[in-house]
Amino acid sequence: MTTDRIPARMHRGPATVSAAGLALAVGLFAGTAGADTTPVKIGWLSSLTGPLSSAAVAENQGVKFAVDEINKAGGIDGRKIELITRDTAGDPTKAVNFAQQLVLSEKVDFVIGPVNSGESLATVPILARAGVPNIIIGTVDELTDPQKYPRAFRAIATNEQWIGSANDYAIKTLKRSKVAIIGDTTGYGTSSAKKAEALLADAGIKPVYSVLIDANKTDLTDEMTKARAAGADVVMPWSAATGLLARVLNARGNMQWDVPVVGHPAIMGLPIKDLLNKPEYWEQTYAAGYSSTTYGVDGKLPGPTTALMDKMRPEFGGTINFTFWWVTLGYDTVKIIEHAVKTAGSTDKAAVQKALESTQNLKGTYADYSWGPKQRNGFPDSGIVINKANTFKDGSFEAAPH
Amino acid sequence: MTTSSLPRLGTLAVGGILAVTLPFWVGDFYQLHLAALIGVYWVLISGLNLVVGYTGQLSIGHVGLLSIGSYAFAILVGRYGVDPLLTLALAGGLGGLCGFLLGLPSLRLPGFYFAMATMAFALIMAELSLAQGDLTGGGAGLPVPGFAAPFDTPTGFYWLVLLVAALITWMTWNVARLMWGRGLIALRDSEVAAAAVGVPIFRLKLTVFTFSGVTAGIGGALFASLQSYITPETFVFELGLFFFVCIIIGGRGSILGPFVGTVVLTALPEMVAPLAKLGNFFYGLLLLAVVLVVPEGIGHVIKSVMARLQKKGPEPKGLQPDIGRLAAAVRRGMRQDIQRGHAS
Amino acid sequence: MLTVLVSGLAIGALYAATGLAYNIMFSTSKVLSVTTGHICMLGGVFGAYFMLDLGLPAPVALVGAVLVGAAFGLLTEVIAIRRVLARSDEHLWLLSTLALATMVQQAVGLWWGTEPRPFPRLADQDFTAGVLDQKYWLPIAAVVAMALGLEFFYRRTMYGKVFQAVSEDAFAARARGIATDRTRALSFAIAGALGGLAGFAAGQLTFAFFALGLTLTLYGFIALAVGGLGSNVGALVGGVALGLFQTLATYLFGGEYQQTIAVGLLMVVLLVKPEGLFGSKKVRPV
Amino acid sequence: MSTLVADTVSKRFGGVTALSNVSLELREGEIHGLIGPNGSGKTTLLNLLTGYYQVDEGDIRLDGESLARSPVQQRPRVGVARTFQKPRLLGSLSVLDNAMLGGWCETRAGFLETALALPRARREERALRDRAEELLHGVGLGYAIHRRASLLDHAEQRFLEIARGLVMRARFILLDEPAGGLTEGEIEHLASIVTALRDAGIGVLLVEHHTDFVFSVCDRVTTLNLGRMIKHATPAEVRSDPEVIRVYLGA
Repeated sequence: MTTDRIPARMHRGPATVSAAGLALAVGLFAGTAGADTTPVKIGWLSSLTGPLSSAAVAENQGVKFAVDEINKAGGIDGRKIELITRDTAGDPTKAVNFAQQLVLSEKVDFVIGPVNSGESLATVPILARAGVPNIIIGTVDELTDPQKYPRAFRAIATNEQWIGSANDYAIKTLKRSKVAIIGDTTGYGTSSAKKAEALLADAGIKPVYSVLIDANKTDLTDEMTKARAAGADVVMPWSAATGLLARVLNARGNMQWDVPVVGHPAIMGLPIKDLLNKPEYWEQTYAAGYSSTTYGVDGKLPGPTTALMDKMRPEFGGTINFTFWWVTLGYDTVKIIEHAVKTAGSTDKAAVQKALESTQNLKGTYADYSWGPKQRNGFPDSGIVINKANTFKDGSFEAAPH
Repeated sequence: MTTSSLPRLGTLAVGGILAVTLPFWVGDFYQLHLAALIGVYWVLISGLNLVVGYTGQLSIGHVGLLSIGSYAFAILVGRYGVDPLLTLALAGGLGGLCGFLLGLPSLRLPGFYFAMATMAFALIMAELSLAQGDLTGGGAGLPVPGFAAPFDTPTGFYWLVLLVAALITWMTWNVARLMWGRGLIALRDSEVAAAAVGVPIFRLKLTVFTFSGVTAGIGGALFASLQSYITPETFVFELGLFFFVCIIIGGRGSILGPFVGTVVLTALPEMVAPLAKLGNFFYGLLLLAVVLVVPEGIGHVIKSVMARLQKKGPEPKGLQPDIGRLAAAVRRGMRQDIQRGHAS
Repeated sequence: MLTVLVSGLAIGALYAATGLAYNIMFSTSKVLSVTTGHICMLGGVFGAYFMLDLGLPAPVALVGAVLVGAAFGLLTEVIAIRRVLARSDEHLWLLSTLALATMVQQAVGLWWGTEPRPFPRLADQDFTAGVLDQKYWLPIAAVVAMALGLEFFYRRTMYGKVFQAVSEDAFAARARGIATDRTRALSFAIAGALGGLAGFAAGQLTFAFFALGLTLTLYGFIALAVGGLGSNVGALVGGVALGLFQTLATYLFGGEYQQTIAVGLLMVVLLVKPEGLFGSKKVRPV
Repeated sequence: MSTLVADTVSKRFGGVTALSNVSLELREGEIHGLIGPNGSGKTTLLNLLTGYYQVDEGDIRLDGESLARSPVQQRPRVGVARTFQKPRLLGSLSVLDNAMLGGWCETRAGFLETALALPRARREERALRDRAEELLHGVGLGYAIHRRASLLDHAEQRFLEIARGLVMRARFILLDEPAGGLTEGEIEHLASIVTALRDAGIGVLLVEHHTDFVFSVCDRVTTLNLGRMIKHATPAEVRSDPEVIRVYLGA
C-alpha cells in the first residue's frame, strides 16, 4: 500500500499551454469532420439498493439532475447525454459484470462510479483495460494510479485526506495526543484503521489503543472501557457503519466519558441521530466534511452550493434530510464529463484523458478540481473542513470550533 | 447411467460445437464474459454437485473454498510470479487439502450440523481473509493478474475456462455413471443399503468432498482472474448459497440439470432487471417452489418427460425366472471366486 | 470488566432464547429450522416498527411483536415443514427452511432497509445506569421467563404433556389419538411467539437489523449443540457460555477472530462430547 | 465345509433380552429356515449375523474366524449378503444399477481411476454389467433391466434384492421374509430360485412366516420363541414337535 503523497497543486504554466494547443488541434479536427450528434453515453454504476445505498441514492439525484439540466440546455456541444444506470447492490461481482456490460455491450464513453470502494477496486482495472475514462467516487487510495489506470480520475476526497484532516484537528486544534482508533472488520474499516495508524505515526504519535470491531457487534461498552483505561483523550472511529458509529457515541455517553470523537463523515449523518440514546450524545463529535457544505460565520453556504440547493429543492419536497455533499458530488461528476468533452472537442478517449490531465481549478459545486499528468486525485486539500456533527441542517454542517 | 443413445450423442456434439465456437457468433464481449463466468461457476458447481446432488451432503459454504483458490492464485501469480497455469493446479491442490481438512471433522456430523459447519467455514474464511491483511491485502483486497498468452484475451480465457470445465464435467460424469456414482447415491438414499453392499460411508464422503475442494480451488483461481480484483466482499455467504441453489433447482443426481440451473440462474438476473433487485428473495422463492413442487429438481422433470416420450409398446409383465441361466451365472461367479482365492 | 460480563450474559441470553426456540420446534417435528434466528429478528424489527413508525405504546408493540413471531412460526410450519415432512426424504426440511429464511431476510432488507435502526427505550431509565441498564437485563429477564414458562408448560399443562408424548414417540402418540399435526403447528407458533418476545426484549441491544437472523440462527445453534440438542437447560447453559466466551475473547484478543473462536468452541465440544453437555445420546440423529 | 455360525449368542436392548444363548449353523449348500412367532428374535439374529448389531455374549464365526466385532461393511467382503424385510433399493436408479451396486466390494478402481475412466474402471464396469444382466435374467427381471427401481412392484423389489446379493458373489445369503406379500405363483418362483442357489453351493437362510414355503424348501429349520431356541431339526421333525405346535404352528 503506497502512501506517497502527490502534491495537490501542480505548476500551472506548461499544462495550460499544452491544453490550449490540444484544444486548438482537436477543434480543427472536429471542424473538418462535421458536427457530431451521437449521444454521449455515460455509464453510472450505482449501488441503489443494498448496504450503503443511502450515499448512492443521493448521488444518483445529483447525477440525474445534472444530466437533465445539460440535456435541456441542448447537450454537450449539441450532443445529448444518455445515462445508463446499473444497480450493483454493493456486490463486487455484480459490479464487475455491469462494468463489462457497460464497456463491451453498451460501449459507453464514460463510467461514473461505482460507489463503494470494494466494488471500485474490482472495476477500475477492467475499465482501465477497456481504456474508458472513469470518474472515481470511492475514497480508497489504491483506486488511482496514473501508470496503471491512466484514465481513472478521482472527484471525491481521498481517504487519506479525510483521515489526515481529522488527525490534524485532533492533534493541533484539540491538542490531544492519546488516540484510540476504532475500525470495523469490513474491508473499508480495516484498511482505514491501518491508514490512520500510519498517518499518526508520521506525526510521531502511537495510538494508545487500537481495535477492529465487528460492524454488527451489539454493545461497545467494553471496547470503550478499555480505551478509557488505556488513557485515551480522543476517540477516532474509522468506519462507514452507521450502527457501529452510533454505538461508539452511545457507549461514550452512557459511561459519561468526556472525550471528543473525531472520525469518519458517516458519524454526522442523520441516521445516527435516530440511533442515539440521547441527543446530547452527539456533542463533542467531529468529522471530516467539506467546505462546500459548511456554513460560514455568516451562517451561509458557499454560493454554488446554495444555487444548486435552490434549484433542486423542489425535487426533495422542500426539506433535505440527507448529507447534501453526496448530491453535489453526483452533480459534479457529470459536470466534469461535460467539461472534459467540451475541452477535448469529442469523446475520443485519449483526447478526454489529455483534457482532464490538463484541468486546473475547474470550478465545481462540491469542490474545485485539478488533475495533472501524474495527478489523478482532483480534490484539493483545502476542500476539507472539520465539521461539528450535531449541526445538521439542510444536509450541511457548521465548522468545528477552532 | 445406462448406455447413451444416438440422439443424446448428437445433442452433446451440437452443444459442444456451439460452446467452442461461441466467441465467433456471440453478440458482444459482454456476453462472452457472462459465458466465461458461467463456466467458472460450473467448474465449482460440477464438483459440488457430486457432494450435494449425488451424496446428499448439504454444503452451503463452498464459497469459502472458492475464496481459498482465488487468494492462492492472486498471491502466487501476482506477488511471486508463479506461472498462472501451474498455479491453477496448485490452487486446486490447496482447495482439495482444505476440503479434506474441513470434511474430516464435519462429514461425521448429521445433516443440519454439517450444513451449519460449512456455513461457519465460509464465515471463518471471510474473517481470516480480512484479518490476515499482510497476506491477503485485508479489506483493500488484491489485484489479480490474467493468464499468459494465448489465454490473455477474453476469447482465449473463455476457451481456457471451457477446457477446464469440460474436463471436470467429463470427470464428474465418469464418477456418476460408473461404480462410484452408485455408491454415492446409495449414501444419499439409503445408508442401510450402502452398508449392506459394503460401501465405506465416511471414506466415500471424504473423497468426494475433497474432490469438490479441488474443483472449488480451480474455480476460485479462474474466478479471481476473471474478476481481476478480489476483496473479502467478493466472497459473500450468499454466493455459496447461490451455488447450492443452482444444484438443488437443477435436480439432484443429474449433471445436466444443475448445469442448466447454473446457466439460467447466472444469466436470468442479467437479462431481467427486476429480478436483480429482488436478489436473494428470488433464489429463495425458486428454492422453496422446487422443494415443495418438484423436490427432485427440474432436471428430473425433463428426464421423466423424455422417458415417457421414449417409452415404446407394452412391456412383458411378470417374473419369469430362468433357472438354468441363474445357476450358470452363480456357478461362474463361484468359480471366479475360487480362482481369485477369495482375496479380501 | 463487570460490563463485559454483563453484556456477555445479555447477548448469551439471546443465544439461549434462540436455542430454546430451536428446541420447542425440534421436540415435535425433529426439525432444526434455519428460520429460528429470523424469528427473533422479526420480533426486534416489528417492535421498532410498531413503536417508532406507528407510534404504538410499548405493551401493544410487545403483543404485536409476539403475534408477528407466532404468525411467522406458524407460517414456517405450514409452508416449509408440513408438506415436506410427509415425504420420506430426510433433509428436505433443511432446504425449505433455508429458502424461507433467505426470503424473509431479503424481504425485510428491502422493506426495512439494510442499516440497523433504533429500538426505543421500554422503561423509563437513565442511560447512565451502566451495568444496570435495561438493555442488558431485559433479554436476560426474557429468557429466564421463557425457560420458567416452558418448564411450567411441559410439567403442569395438558398441552405440555401432549407435547412430550409427541416428542418421545410421534408414532405412538398418533396411535393414541393425538393430533400430531396440530401439536406440531402449535409448537411452531409457540416457538415463534417466544422468539418474537426475545427479539423484542433484546431490541435495544441489537437494534432493529435485518441481518441479525442468520447470525442468531448460527450462534443459537452453536449454543444448542454445545448445550445438547433437546435439552432446555443445555440451551441456557450453552447460550450463556457462548455469549460470555465470545465477549471475553473479543475483550482479550480483539474482534478479528470472533466467528473463528465461536466455531472453534463448537468443534471442540462436538469432538469431545458429540451429544453436547446436557444432551442425551439417543436424541442426536446420527 | 464352509459355515456361518452364531455360537450361543445373547443380545439385550436396554433391559429387554431379545436373544438368549441361541446357536445356529448355516452351511454352504443348504437352505436353513428360521421361524418363530413375532418378537421371537428372528430378525435380531439375522442382524447379528450380518453385523448390524453387535453380540453381547457369544460369537459369530465364518469358517471358524470371528466376525463378532467386524462392522457391517465387512460382511460383503467375506461373502455374506442379505435382503431386507422392507426392500432397501435406490429408487432413482435403474434395476441394473441397483444390481450392480452389489458388486461394490469387487471393484478395485479408486476415485481418480474412475473419474478418468481408466481401463481398469471400464473393464470392471463391463464385467460387472454382464454379470448383473445374467443374474437379473436369471431371477426373472430381464424385462425390467432399464426400469427405474421405484417403479417396481413389491415382488420385483424382493427379487432385485436377491439379485443384488448374488452380484456380490455371496457364499451365504440371508433372506428376511422373502415370501412376504408374494402371490402363490411368485412364491413358486422364489422356491425354484433358492433351490437353484443351494444346488450351486450357496448357503441360504430363510427368515420366514410362511411355514408351508419353509417346510417345502428347507433342509433344516430352527425355531425361536421369546429369544430362545426351542427346536432345531429337519422340517418334518419340527413340524411335528409339540412345543413348536403350541407356541407357533397352532393345532
